[in-house]
Amino acid sequence: MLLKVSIKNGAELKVGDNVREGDFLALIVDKGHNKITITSGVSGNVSYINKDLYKKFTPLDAGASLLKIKKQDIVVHSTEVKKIEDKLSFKTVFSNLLKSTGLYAMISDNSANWTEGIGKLLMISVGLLLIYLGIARGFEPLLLIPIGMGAVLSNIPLAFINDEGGIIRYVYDSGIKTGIFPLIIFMGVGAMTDFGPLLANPRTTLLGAAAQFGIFTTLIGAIILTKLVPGIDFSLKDASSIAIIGGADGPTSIFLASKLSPRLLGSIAVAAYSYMALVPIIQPPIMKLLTTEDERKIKMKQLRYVSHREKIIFPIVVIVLTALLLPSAAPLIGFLMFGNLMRESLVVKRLSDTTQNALINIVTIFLGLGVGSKLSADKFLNMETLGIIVLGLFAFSFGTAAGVIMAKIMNIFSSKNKINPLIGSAGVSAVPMAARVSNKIGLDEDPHNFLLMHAMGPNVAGVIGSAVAAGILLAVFM
Amino acid sequence: MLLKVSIKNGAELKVGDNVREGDFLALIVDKGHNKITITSGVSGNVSYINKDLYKKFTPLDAGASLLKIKKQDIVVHSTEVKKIEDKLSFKTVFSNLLKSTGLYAMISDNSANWTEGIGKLLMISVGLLLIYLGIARGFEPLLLIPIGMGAVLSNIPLAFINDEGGIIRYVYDSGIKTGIFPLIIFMGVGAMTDFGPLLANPRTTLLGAAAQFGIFTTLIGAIILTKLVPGIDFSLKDASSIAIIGGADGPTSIFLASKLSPRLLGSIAVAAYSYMALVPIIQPPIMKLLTTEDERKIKMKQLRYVSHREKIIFPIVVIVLTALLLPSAAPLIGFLMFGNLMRESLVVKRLSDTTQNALINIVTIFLGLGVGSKLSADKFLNMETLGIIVLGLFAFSFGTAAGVIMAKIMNIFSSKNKINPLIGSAGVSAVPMAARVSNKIGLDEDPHNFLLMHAMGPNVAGVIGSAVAAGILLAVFM
Amino acid sequence: MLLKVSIKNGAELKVGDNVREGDFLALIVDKGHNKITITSGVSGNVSYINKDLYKKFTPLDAGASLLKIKKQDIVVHSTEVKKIEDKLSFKTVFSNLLKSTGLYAMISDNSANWTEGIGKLLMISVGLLLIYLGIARGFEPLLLIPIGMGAVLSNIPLAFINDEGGIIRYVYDSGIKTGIFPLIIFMGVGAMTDFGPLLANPRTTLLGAAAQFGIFTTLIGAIILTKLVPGIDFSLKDASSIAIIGGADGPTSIFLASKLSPRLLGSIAVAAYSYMALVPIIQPPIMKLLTTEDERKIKMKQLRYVSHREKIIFPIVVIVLTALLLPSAAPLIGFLMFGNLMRESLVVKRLSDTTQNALINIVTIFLGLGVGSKLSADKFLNMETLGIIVLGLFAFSFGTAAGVIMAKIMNIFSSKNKINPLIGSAGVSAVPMAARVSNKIGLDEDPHNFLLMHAMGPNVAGVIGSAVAAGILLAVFM
Amino acid sequence: MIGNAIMLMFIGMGIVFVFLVLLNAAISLLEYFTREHTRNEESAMAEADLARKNKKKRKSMPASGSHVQTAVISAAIHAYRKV
Amino acid sequence: MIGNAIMLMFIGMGIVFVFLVLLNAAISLLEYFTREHTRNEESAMAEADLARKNKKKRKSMPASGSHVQTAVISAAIHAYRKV
Amino acid sequence: MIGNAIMLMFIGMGIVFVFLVLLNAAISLLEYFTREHTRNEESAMAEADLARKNKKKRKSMPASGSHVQTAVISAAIHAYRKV
Ligand code: NA
Ligand code: NA
Ligand code: NA
Repeated sequence: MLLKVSIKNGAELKVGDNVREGDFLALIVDKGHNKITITSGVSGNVSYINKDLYKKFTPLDAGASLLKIKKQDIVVHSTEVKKIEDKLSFKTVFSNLLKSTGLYAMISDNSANWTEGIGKLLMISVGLLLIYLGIARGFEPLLLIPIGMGAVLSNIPLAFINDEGGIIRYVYDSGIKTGIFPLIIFMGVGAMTDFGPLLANPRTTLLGAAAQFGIFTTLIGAIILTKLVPGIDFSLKDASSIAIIGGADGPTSIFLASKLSPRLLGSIAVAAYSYMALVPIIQPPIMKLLTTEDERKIKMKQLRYVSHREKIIFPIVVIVLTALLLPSAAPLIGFLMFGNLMRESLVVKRLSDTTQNALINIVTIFLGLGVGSKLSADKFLNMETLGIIVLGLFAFSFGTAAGVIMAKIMNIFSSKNKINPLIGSAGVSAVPMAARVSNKIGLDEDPHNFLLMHAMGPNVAGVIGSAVAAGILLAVFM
Repeated sequence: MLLKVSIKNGAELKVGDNVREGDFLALIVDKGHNKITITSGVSGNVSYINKDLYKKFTPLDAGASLLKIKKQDIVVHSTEVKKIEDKLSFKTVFSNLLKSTGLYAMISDNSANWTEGIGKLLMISVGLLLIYLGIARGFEPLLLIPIGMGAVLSNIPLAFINDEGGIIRYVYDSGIKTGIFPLIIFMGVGAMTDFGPLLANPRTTLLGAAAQFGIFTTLIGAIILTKLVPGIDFSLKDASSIAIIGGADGPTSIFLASKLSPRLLGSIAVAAYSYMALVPIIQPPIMKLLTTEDERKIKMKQLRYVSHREKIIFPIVVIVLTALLLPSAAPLIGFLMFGNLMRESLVVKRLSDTTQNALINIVTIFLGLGVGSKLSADKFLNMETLGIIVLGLFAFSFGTAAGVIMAKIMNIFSSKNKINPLIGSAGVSAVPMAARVSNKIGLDEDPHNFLLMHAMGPNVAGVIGSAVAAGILLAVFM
Repeated sequence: MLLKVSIKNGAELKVGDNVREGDFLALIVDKGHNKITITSGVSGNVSYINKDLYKKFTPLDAGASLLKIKKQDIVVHSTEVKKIEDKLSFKTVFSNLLKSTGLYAMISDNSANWTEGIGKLLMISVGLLLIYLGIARGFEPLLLIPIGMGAVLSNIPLAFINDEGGIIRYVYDSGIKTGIFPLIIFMGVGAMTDFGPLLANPRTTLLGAAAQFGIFTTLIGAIILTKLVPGIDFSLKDASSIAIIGGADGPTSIFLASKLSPRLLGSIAVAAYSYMALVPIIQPPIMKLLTTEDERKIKMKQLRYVSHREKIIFPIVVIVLTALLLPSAAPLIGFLMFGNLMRESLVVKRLSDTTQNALINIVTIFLGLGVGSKLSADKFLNMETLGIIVLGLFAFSFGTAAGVIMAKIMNIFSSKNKINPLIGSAGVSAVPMAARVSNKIGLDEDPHNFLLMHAMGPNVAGVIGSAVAAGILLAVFM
Repeated sequence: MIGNAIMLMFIGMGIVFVFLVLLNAAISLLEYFTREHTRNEESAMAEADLARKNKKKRKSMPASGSHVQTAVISAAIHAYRKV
Repeated sequence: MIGNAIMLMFIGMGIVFVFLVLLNAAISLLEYFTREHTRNEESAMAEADLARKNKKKRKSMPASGSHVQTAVISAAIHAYRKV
Repeated sequence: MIGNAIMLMFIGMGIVFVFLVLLNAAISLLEYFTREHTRNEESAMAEADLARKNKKKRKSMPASGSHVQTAVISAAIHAYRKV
């Protein structure tokens, strides 16, 4: 089964070492770049090691015996620190230090596996590029700076920041693998979001629904790419994770990818946040192409007053609806609405404030670092990432178009209270960027036509819509 | 031993699957609604599964063989994602989605076990009721809103928010089971509390002691209920956890219950916070009944000035006393006093501020969610919860009465510096609500008699008193 | 092997109890005060216990059989709470309570092992001393108060705050053993540090380098002490951890000690922070001794303007340099520079603010508690701690001297743009205390010569310098 | 697999629409049942707003013979006389 | 079991009282030993308070011939005349 | 072991110096390559500073016959006439 794989990172065991059940023994990489972790099934003593095989980058034959462990029923583990009594010679120390430079590691490991050598250098550059985009170009800096830094730090050779015991690995395992961080972010987003515009004009939920079309067409696109392009091999789960980029919602994308396709998490998160930052560039041409000047000038009637009571009951209604119809979306929508309830209830201001500030900020930093740690050369520098980037663009474009077209369809059926189709594009979420784009294009046509608040309706409906879409995909595949 | 129990949640294993020691195999519920988790004692390969028995809601006979595991000494675990290559038929997907609606799950599971069906619906309603009480009635909203939301989210069928791997389960396991969250809350409470009024009038410690009488009488009450009422079966540990409700101190109640009776944690926390919110309704009639008009008009002499030095040394003194006499109360009192020391030392203002704000707020949110997750139908919708609610009321009433009577007794022995017995009721803690009640009743009799600062003395003494009581109960039962 | 050791804390098992693999069985202390934890190597049933041996403080002979466990392949664990049905007699309860007082435990345990009796009392006093120094003497109160409180709480007998399941143990295991807390603190320090003065006068990096001389001379000193003083037995790893005190950088010291010498962590952290607080007392005499009045009056030319762009690129440059040359320093320097990048990028103000406030404050509290938990009598009350205190003083003095002398050497080679040697001492880090000391001594000579900003250059270079030194030591020993 | 993907699109978009249409309906019901309350709240808010604005006006434009104005005037006079 | 519960009540309330009576005593001792310091601190605080109040007064009534005072005086005169 | 410690000192201090000398060089390069930008930013900052100061000056020193005083006076006169 493990034909011709290579040990990547020997556990550095010696004969006589104690091993507990569950202890790490070796990490093996097969040809498909899948990592296979070998752990001990017993507790005991290492009684034999095959020194020829048990070292880095050595190909293994099927059936090879790596090591033997003698089972013991009582495991003794002492905190006594073994002292290095043997003399360190100057030459040894200097050569060890030389070998512990990043430069040396990159060059020497590169000969065995380019993803461990030049690949790391390239990924550090990718990280720096993300930081540059965040700072100099203003691309979602709150996420792209931590993600970029996570990529840089995780790819430093011999720093082990993203290895067992490294801080970013802890962060990833405890916050992202478990889905905790995206949910807390969603709680913070809920606490920062005013659903009033949606409540004032509930018809705009339909725009938020239509814009999810981008998600499902992209799913088809991903499968087509798999068929057509060699080097791209997306399963249906992968395709679903990629497709959710079209939801234009970072935490939802990360949550879904961490459940369905952890290996693609890095590329997907980077694509999602990059395209969210590019909304002002991607959407306008599509919006103009699909609307006439008259349509873009439609003035919508002022939004009605929404009472506090409605705003308080609304999150409860959404949660109940989710519980009845789509429980798999309940974590995402539940935490979003919990945050919103804290906000609107007005009686837990201190909780709401902390959720909107300290809590979401702390989690954002670590979410970014953790996501960045998935940007490794073997997972990122391949055709699939290219595919994801192309598909992401499609996802956004289709979602935008679907939202605009939906608004036009709705106008056919209602003669009064026409909807300005420019607010349809805001249904992709990307709060509040997409709503601002709608507003700006509207002002370009008519400087007195402020669409911002009208566009916030589909915008926040889009957040719910993509969480619903994520719930559906989870329900199908989990 | 496991006669006629039913598998509630099969682990969905297939023959050939890898199993590690400690992996979850099945969850079985016995007639007493105790959940029995079956985990593997070995690592290896599933070699046989009894398909007739190994499925949901199937009664098991004693001695039945569920599955066999072939032990392996090296366990291989690959991250390779298995692809779903088999076609999903429209009918299958649609039926799967239908089965994954909450509505369907409630109805179908209800036939097997009402606590999994209608029970969940009822518990969601209980959660919504708590949220309503928090928002509309102002019942301790900082806790009841998160608790209510925790109950709602945890009881959504098929959302698995409170199951292994779900966020609220993580929160409960890491924050409440370990006792960390209540202790951090206590640290925050310490940082927010001014013990000055107690230092200015140390005699009021006696009132804080007397009010703990409610705790111990309730303990007796719980045992009596066990004898008299069928369906109520409290052990001494349970009774102790319930009795601490009379301490009128949320974190202390949660801390103790999480150690002694986790199964009752939900009901106890809900009862504790609800009655704390009801202090202004429960206490006044008792206070008026036990005092004469003249007593209620007693004016107390102004509190002396308390120096910073005293305030700084006080927390140290309390910790040393606890260390010498009652170490089991040291976690609670230690963290309370640590928070207070940070506050009073004046040299670590930034730590004190964060403890009082970001930290306590973050922990409050997650404490609430975690506590709410214990509100499940099988644990909450029974006679015992009813018993707890009745007993909680008793606990508060007895504590209030004992505090007032103690003040009257103290007045017998001291002719000058009489104590207004109205401040005795503040000894139950419920800071600062109980002190405000004392003040209000005092003002009702004499609009110039401000008792607030005088009542703060027994009020904060009550916090220490109930932590001491909790320590005693821990020392007896742990 | 385990000749004449004693069981310190029996797991209180009975015949028939279930045991899972990995469960705690006993804690044994050998003569070297090393704690040896014995855990079960199998899952099963306890079938035999040697009651003569399996109790507290009983000497064990090699080969003694403590208990036997019958292996079971399926482990059943029920949440059913076993009820205490047997009557509690008044006498038993009272005697149990008496035995659960701290006073009793100290006295009774003292006879078996003084570190468990009077030792705990002494360590509580040490904790109180640290708190006193923090509050009354202003010695780094942000750290010394939590550390002192950690020492107090951890040494309360029978409170189990620092034992398996205790809150401070959780804190230590999850935050300090993993290295997470020091790194987050470093991130916060980075977000609070302005590297502008270093960028304006990059030559001062040399001063930051020279001051690390204190570290490496102290390393030699520690080894000499080992040779000369009986009762002191530092390995090279220990010596390295002690030496880093000379880096005058708390988080770096804690990070290194937690990796190389956890047993000395408490003493090292306390020494590091104490001496950092003593910088204004230790440094001036050395600085005056090594400089002439003329040198102390040297006026340095005003620092040039540093652009935002430089400040943004600087952290990236430092990270890249670290990645290429010294990856083992990458966690420390990476997080320091990540914090600084968030600060200087100006586009993630909310993340930077939270990092500088809520996050660093929360982590500081728990870091302190966790460090304090390492202040146990058996690890602290010995010659080694005394040695560490002496060595720490040496480390600071040598570092100060080396910085000053380096400045004088640099002045030999550059005729214009002379450096005032007083800023050399700031190279030990201890930001910003050391820079303030330079400024003060300068003002003493010439009231118009403000050296503060000039001294900030070597000061922040010293932070990088000691992180580099820590990285070197990690690279050699890990 | 493309067949599966297309099917997923239809089912997925269907459910998204069903969910959000139901949400639309729920919001409308919510509006309907809180209509009375909303009207009251709105008018109360409007009144409060008006009251606040008036108060502010009074504060910033104390033109109606208050003592502040008096002080300003007399100060001015005093300054005049000084000249 | 009721016997156990009653016993727990006596022991429990006993210890609670012992603990809090000792705390009472400890606080009294604390007061006694810091008496001197407290007195000093209190008087220092009182003085500081007084100083602050005076300063404030002075600020709000800058009696040293400033233009604000002038304004106040003239306002007073004006008010007089009005009478 | 002392031999090891001495060796560690030489190697350690050597690497510390190499690292920080390289950092020195890197910073100098950084300064060199951003020289133009720094100059521009500095002058832009100086101008902005100047503008801000002027604005402040105007605000805080209206004593020199500025329009604020004028307004007060004229308001007073106006009020007088009204009387
Ligand atoms: Na969306
Ligand atoms: Na209480
Ligand atoms: Na340093």
